[in-house]
Amino acid sequence: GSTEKDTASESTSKAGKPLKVALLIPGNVGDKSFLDSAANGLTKMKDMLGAETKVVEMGMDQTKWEPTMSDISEQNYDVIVTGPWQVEEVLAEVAPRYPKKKYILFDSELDYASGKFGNVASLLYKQNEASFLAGALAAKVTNSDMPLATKSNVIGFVGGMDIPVINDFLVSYIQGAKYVNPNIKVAVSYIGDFVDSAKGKEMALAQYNEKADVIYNVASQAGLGVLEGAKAKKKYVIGTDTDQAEIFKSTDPEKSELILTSILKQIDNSLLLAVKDMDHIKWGAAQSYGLKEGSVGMALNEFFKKNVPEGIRNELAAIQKKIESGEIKVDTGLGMSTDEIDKIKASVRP
Amino acid sequence: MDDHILKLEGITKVYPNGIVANKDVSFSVKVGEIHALMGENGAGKSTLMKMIFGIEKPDEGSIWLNGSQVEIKSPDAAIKLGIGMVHQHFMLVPSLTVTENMILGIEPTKRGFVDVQAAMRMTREIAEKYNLHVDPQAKVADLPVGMKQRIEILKALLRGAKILILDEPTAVLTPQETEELFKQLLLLKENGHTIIFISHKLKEIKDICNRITIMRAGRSVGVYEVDAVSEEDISRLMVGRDVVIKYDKQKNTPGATVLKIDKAGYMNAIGKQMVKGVSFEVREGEIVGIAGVEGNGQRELVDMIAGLSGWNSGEVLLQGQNTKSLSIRQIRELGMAHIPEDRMTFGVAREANIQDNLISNRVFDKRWGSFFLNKKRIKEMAEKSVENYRVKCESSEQIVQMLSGGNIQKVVVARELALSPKLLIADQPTRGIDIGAAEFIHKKLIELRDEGNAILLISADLNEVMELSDRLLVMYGGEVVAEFGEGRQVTEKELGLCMLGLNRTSENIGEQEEQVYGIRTQ
Amino acid sequence: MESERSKVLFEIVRTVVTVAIALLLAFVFILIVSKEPSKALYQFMVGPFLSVRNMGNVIELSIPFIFTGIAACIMFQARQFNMIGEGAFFFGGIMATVVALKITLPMGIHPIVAILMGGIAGAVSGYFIGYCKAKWGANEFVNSLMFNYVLLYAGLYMLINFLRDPKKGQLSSFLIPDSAQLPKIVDGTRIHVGLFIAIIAVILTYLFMYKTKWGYAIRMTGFNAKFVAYSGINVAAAIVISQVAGGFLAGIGGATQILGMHQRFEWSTLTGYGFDGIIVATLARLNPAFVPVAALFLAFLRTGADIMARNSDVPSEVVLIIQAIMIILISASGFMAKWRQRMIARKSKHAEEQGAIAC
Amino acid sequence: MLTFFHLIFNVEFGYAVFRVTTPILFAALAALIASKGGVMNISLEGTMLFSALSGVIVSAYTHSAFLGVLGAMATGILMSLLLAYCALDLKTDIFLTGIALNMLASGGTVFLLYILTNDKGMSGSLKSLVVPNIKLPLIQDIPIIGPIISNHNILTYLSLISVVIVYLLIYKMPIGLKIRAVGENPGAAASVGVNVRKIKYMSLMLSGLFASLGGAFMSMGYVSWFSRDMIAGRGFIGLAAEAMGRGTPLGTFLSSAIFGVANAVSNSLQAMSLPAQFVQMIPYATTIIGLLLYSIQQTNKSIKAKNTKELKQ
Ligand SMILES: Nc1ncnc2c1ncn2[C@@H]1O[C@H](COP(=O)(O)OP(=O)(O)OP(=O)(O)O)[C@@H](O)[C@H]1O
Ligand SMILES: Nc1ncnc2c1ncn2[C@@H]1O[C@H](COP(=O)(O)OP(=O)(O)OP(=O)(O)O)[C@@H](O)[C@H]1O
Ligand SMILES: [Mg+2]
Ligand SMILES: [Mg+2]
Repeated sequence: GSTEKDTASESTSKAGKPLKVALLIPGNVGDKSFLDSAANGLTKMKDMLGAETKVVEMGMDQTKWEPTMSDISEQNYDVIVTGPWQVEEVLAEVAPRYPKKKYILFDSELDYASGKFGNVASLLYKQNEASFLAGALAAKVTNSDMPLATKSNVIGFVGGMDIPVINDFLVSYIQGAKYVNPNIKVAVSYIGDFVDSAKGKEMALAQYNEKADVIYNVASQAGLGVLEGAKAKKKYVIGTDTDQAEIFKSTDPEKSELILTSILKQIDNSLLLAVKDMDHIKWGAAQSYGLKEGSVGMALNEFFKKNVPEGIRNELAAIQKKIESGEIKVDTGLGMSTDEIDKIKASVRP
Repeated sequence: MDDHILKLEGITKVYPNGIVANKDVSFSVKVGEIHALMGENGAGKSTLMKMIFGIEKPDEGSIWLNGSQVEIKSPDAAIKLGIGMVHQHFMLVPSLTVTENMILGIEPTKRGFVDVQAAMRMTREIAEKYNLHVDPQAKVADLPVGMKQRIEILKALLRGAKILILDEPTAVLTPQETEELFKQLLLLKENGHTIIFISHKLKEIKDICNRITIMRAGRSVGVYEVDAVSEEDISRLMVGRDVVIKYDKQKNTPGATVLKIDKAGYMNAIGKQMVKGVSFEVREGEIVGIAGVEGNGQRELVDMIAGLSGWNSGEVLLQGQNTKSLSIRQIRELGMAHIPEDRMTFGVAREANIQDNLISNRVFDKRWGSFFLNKKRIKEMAEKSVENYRVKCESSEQIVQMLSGGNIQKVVVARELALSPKLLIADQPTRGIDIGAAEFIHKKLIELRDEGNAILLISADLNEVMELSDRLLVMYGGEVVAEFGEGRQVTEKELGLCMLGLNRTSENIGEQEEQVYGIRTQ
Repeated sequence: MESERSKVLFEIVRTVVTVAIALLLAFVFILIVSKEPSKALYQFMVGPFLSVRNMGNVIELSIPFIFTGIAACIMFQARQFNMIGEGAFFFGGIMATVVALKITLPMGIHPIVAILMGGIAGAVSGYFIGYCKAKWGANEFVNSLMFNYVLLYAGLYMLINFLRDPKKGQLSSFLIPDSAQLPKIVDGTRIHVGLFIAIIAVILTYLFMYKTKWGYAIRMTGFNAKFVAYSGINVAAAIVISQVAGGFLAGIGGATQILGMHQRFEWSTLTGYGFDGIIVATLARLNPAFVPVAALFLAFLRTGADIMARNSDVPSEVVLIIQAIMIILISASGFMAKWRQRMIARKSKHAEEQGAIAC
Repeated sequence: MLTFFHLIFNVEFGYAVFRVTTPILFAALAALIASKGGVMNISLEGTMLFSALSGVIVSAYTHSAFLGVLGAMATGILMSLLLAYCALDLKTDIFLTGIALNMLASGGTVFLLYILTNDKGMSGSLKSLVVPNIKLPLIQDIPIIGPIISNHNILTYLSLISVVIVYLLIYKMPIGLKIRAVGENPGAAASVGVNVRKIKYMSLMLSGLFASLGGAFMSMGYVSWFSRDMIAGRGFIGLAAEAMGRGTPLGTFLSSAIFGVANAVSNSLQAMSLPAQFVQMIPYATTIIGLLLYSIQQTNKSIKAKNTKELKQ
């Protein structure tokens, strides 16, 4: 009985009724990472736009995503937000079936050239650009005079799993590090999943024992264990996706002090802007958000300012400018073959 | 009030599968008597006892103890009321030691820990007191059934029951042990204990019991003074017809050798030589009996022949073929069949139905289908067996667990005799079987022999071996220490002495197996 | 003895009562967490029937449950706590993907070969566990639990190095060609030919377990292995056969799931269907014939729960809690046992009296 | 280039083994007690998860790590009571109930967390406490050994002591005798007046107790917060360790330690140029190999005892 509701909502939402937005995520909220960030975007819509929002956790089983998306599409939502890459094929199947609905796909895109997806808009984030900065920062810090740096010239990377999106972070991280120091060594470990934070801690400890001065964690919840390892070893760490120093600021400030910065994809803000500006964004096309647009970047929080020496901060700012201007071209791990990635890893192995 | 210490009135018990095991049974025992309970297999004896001991609950009726009505909810409650029970099937924990089994539930402690020394002492003392010897440190799993039975009896005695229920305690005891037990029971009786005694052996009942209650098909047929009824009366009351105890057994004419054991030896896991260079033969058309006190190597010998274990010296030849490298299936295909002493461990799959249990030793025979099982044929076969062996059951699809002890034994025997085996190893074949059915099985064994098959009979029931054997061997300490001709010619006394190792007919019987037939003890 | 009919009748009555109680409990729970409890419960219980697509979801979901369910039945009937279903399902999916992507075959044959390949992969896994148990007594529970991870990481290695589509952000294989996909059979749903395969597998498994000699050997081994050995049946063979068959079925299940429900291989962890299979098998009392019913029940619970989670304010975690309650209660065989005993006693006695009068 | 030996033979590695082993050892001991009582306690995973959460919550609200651990223990016992009630009184299949309880824990912890913190992922906003590490006097000064075995979490030491406690409990105390009897032959135990139901309840409660300590270690020792599904299979690994240890406390301890070492190796070895998947496979493959070697050796031994006849059954 959802068809009548459909037509009803089409007219009423324009007539001042609150906007209805649904967010469909492949997995569950609570990852302290981009899914949470997207969910936070909806909270912002509710607070700032007075929208009626609903977050639907579609779970890990891919076969359930299609029915969920179809089901939600048949209800009276004005906009359906979903992402990232995992859902793109499901959306490609569902979106054309409901041409009157609007879909915002974050962190992924469809084959817009086909002309079938006029009701979908993509938001793309150049996470690799920000990750490049993380690499540059880490490489600088190890050879700096910062109190916990040993000049070992080794930095670390702890990823959740050996999968493309994680390797996208890795490739640009290494590129950034090599950019400031071609001889830098990067230890790379994968936890094997995104939940085992105890194992994340072990991975971090193993890398710190191998002289890594800074570790970049890209493992959502499991990555929180890396922070724990940093605290145990009194070493530096870089977070991702949410401002991880902020999480522990009140409960565990000692840990926050060690988190140099976090690499952020501001999915929340970009979603808010996109929904607010629905009439102005490009439908049937992708909009890219990089450093320049301010949608990805480092968390320039109090700890960053306090702990990272001004010299390094300035250098990073300069690098950022070069990326924004296109002077530095940042590689992406997406689309790279397994061999290519292995080669990059081998080139910096301690 | 009367002098009845325990009284059951109008007891009806229906098992969850709908079987009415007891129907309006009234039963009572007096203080200081030994009260026999007899009845055919499946008559409902064990069930009735289980209700007294709180294992089962009656659906109707009441239990009175010392004149007041009681509800016995659990064995714990029964024990607290001064009731002890020795169960028909062992209630032992195999991986624990004898001592641990003995003291389970009444552990002596010292500073919160089990006082092992005290426990061993208790075990040793009670064993000595009742002259039932056990090794306190042995693991129960390694013990033969006779030893397990002793532990069961001691367990009940140790808990100091005023009313002691013994459900077929003598089924696997040797005559000497039985005699010893009886002495103790009489002593207990004199001390004011009350004993309920279940047995299928009329002689035993006559020996020690005061009164007898006879059950038939779930009902009580009556209570009698033991002295006032003859053995024939009892069997007639139980079975409903006369039972012949003597068999019409013709002299045999043995043929070719079927089984040849040549200096076979077996060493157990802890390095003890359990069988020491035993040699003998079993030929077509003869029943060779093996008598001996449990634990003298009979079990190991049987396991070797049946393929359940290997051996470390000598040879076992079946139909002229060395069985060492053969699988059990291959050995069975040579014509071996085996009634195992421990029916619950080897003899049946309790949770399977009668049909499934009857087919196991020949399931791969093409008769029952090539890949698919021919269910119809199996059912016919099973129904015939149930009828022939008078297995008391609802149908051949009944789960074996729900049969009474004797009826389970009948299923095993029916299966093993079905193929007219060239060699039958019959280890305690009538254990727990009522006289009517035992008679039937004995006849079957003789029939089998007369058809020219070989039978190796092992039994703790001396009457049985003496009655049936054409030749009789006695095992002691892992060796064959004596060999007699026809079992009927031997006296129980002679046999007893040999079994205890006090008398041997041949020093090196292993070396001279060729010429030993017919040797008699002096 | 009580008749089959009254037994079945009792089971039905008991099931209805337990479901009612489970629902009541679920409702109480929903009442606590939801502002719109009746709507939530409605979505939960009725949601799966509200559209063809939803009903389709239930059936689609039951297919993998059926496969891992019958797999668990066979393995558990031999009383082997073999958890290989989980790994075999995953690896069956991988091997099917290999066939689908690396071998070119005509339309009708391609999926058959792919599925068989998945089955063989599962069977080999089952064989490994079964053989180690039968030959050396290596604990099958530990071995299979560990081997699942070996299969997972071996599968991921293959995926990453040979099958991966580098153009995708997530870890997934190339698109499975149309020739290898299992066709859908009901419009408006994703119900695919795998359903027929599942039904055939159930029938064959049932026949195997209850009508064949090796099925007999496996069941008896589960009851009493010593008895089976003593009877001259090869226990080791029975154990190995049951584990191979279980692995094979789980492998087919994984293959079918990938070819029927996915466009590409996209699992990066174990799927959980192996454990679901154990739930299904236990609910079905290890009888393959009841597996489809149990599988549908579990699929119904899951689908209803999903529908409730997305259409009401009940958080998706609560749904797990409610599922757990339902599963526990439905399997509660002690429930109403006393009442039943009284009923049986009365009836048997009655019958006996009638019989006595008739005589 | 890092070498294998360089990675393995160092003090940090030895230290890590203890830490990695702790939760597995607790789980394995929990599995041991339950299995002595005749139950494969598949719900350990869920029990640990719930305990991990309640340790965090209680310590955050009471500002006491000690009370936090007590809270975790109470939760563990409660979980096993639930399991026991379902299995023993409602007569559910205990295996199935265990699986269901794991589901319940997986959903229930997140739900509870959400109610308390409005966060579905982790408890970062709760100021929970951790159980401290302690330095062992004297021992800590011994070179190499000191740094390896000193300065561990109290719960790590407790896990080692628990091996002895469990041994005494099972083999030296009346309750242990009853548990073993009930686990092996409940009918026999009942026939001598042992209350089978009560003993099963107790063995499961003890099992829950040890599991809960493993859970508490995860959230109050290993890391300092609770996060969704953070036990990540350690309960199951514990079950495996117990089964591999053939039901003895020492065996269980040794096989837990093997798991610990294998995991620590795997964690360290990532730094070498092997495919991640193979390195991640190490703990599991090691276990299988260890299990097989042990089983094969046992079989050979028993074939010898069985008078050279290889049982073809
Ligand atoms: N657990 C059970 N469930 C169902 N029926 C049972 C059960 N135990 C016994 N029966 C049935 O109850 C009847 C009485 O059995 P019971 O064991 O009391 O006989 P019994 O007199 O002790 O026989 P036996 O001399 O063979 O030991 C039998 O028909 C048997 O099949
Ligand atoms: N139908 C039955 N068949 C066999 N044994 C039974 C049966 N009913 C009860 N028992 C036995 O009686 C004992 C007590 O059973 P149950 O738990 O039903 O007692 P209750 O007193 O009614 O309940 P509660 O223990 O909760 O007070 C158990 O040991 C059980 O084995
Ligand atoms: Mg009986
Ligand atoms: Mg009770």
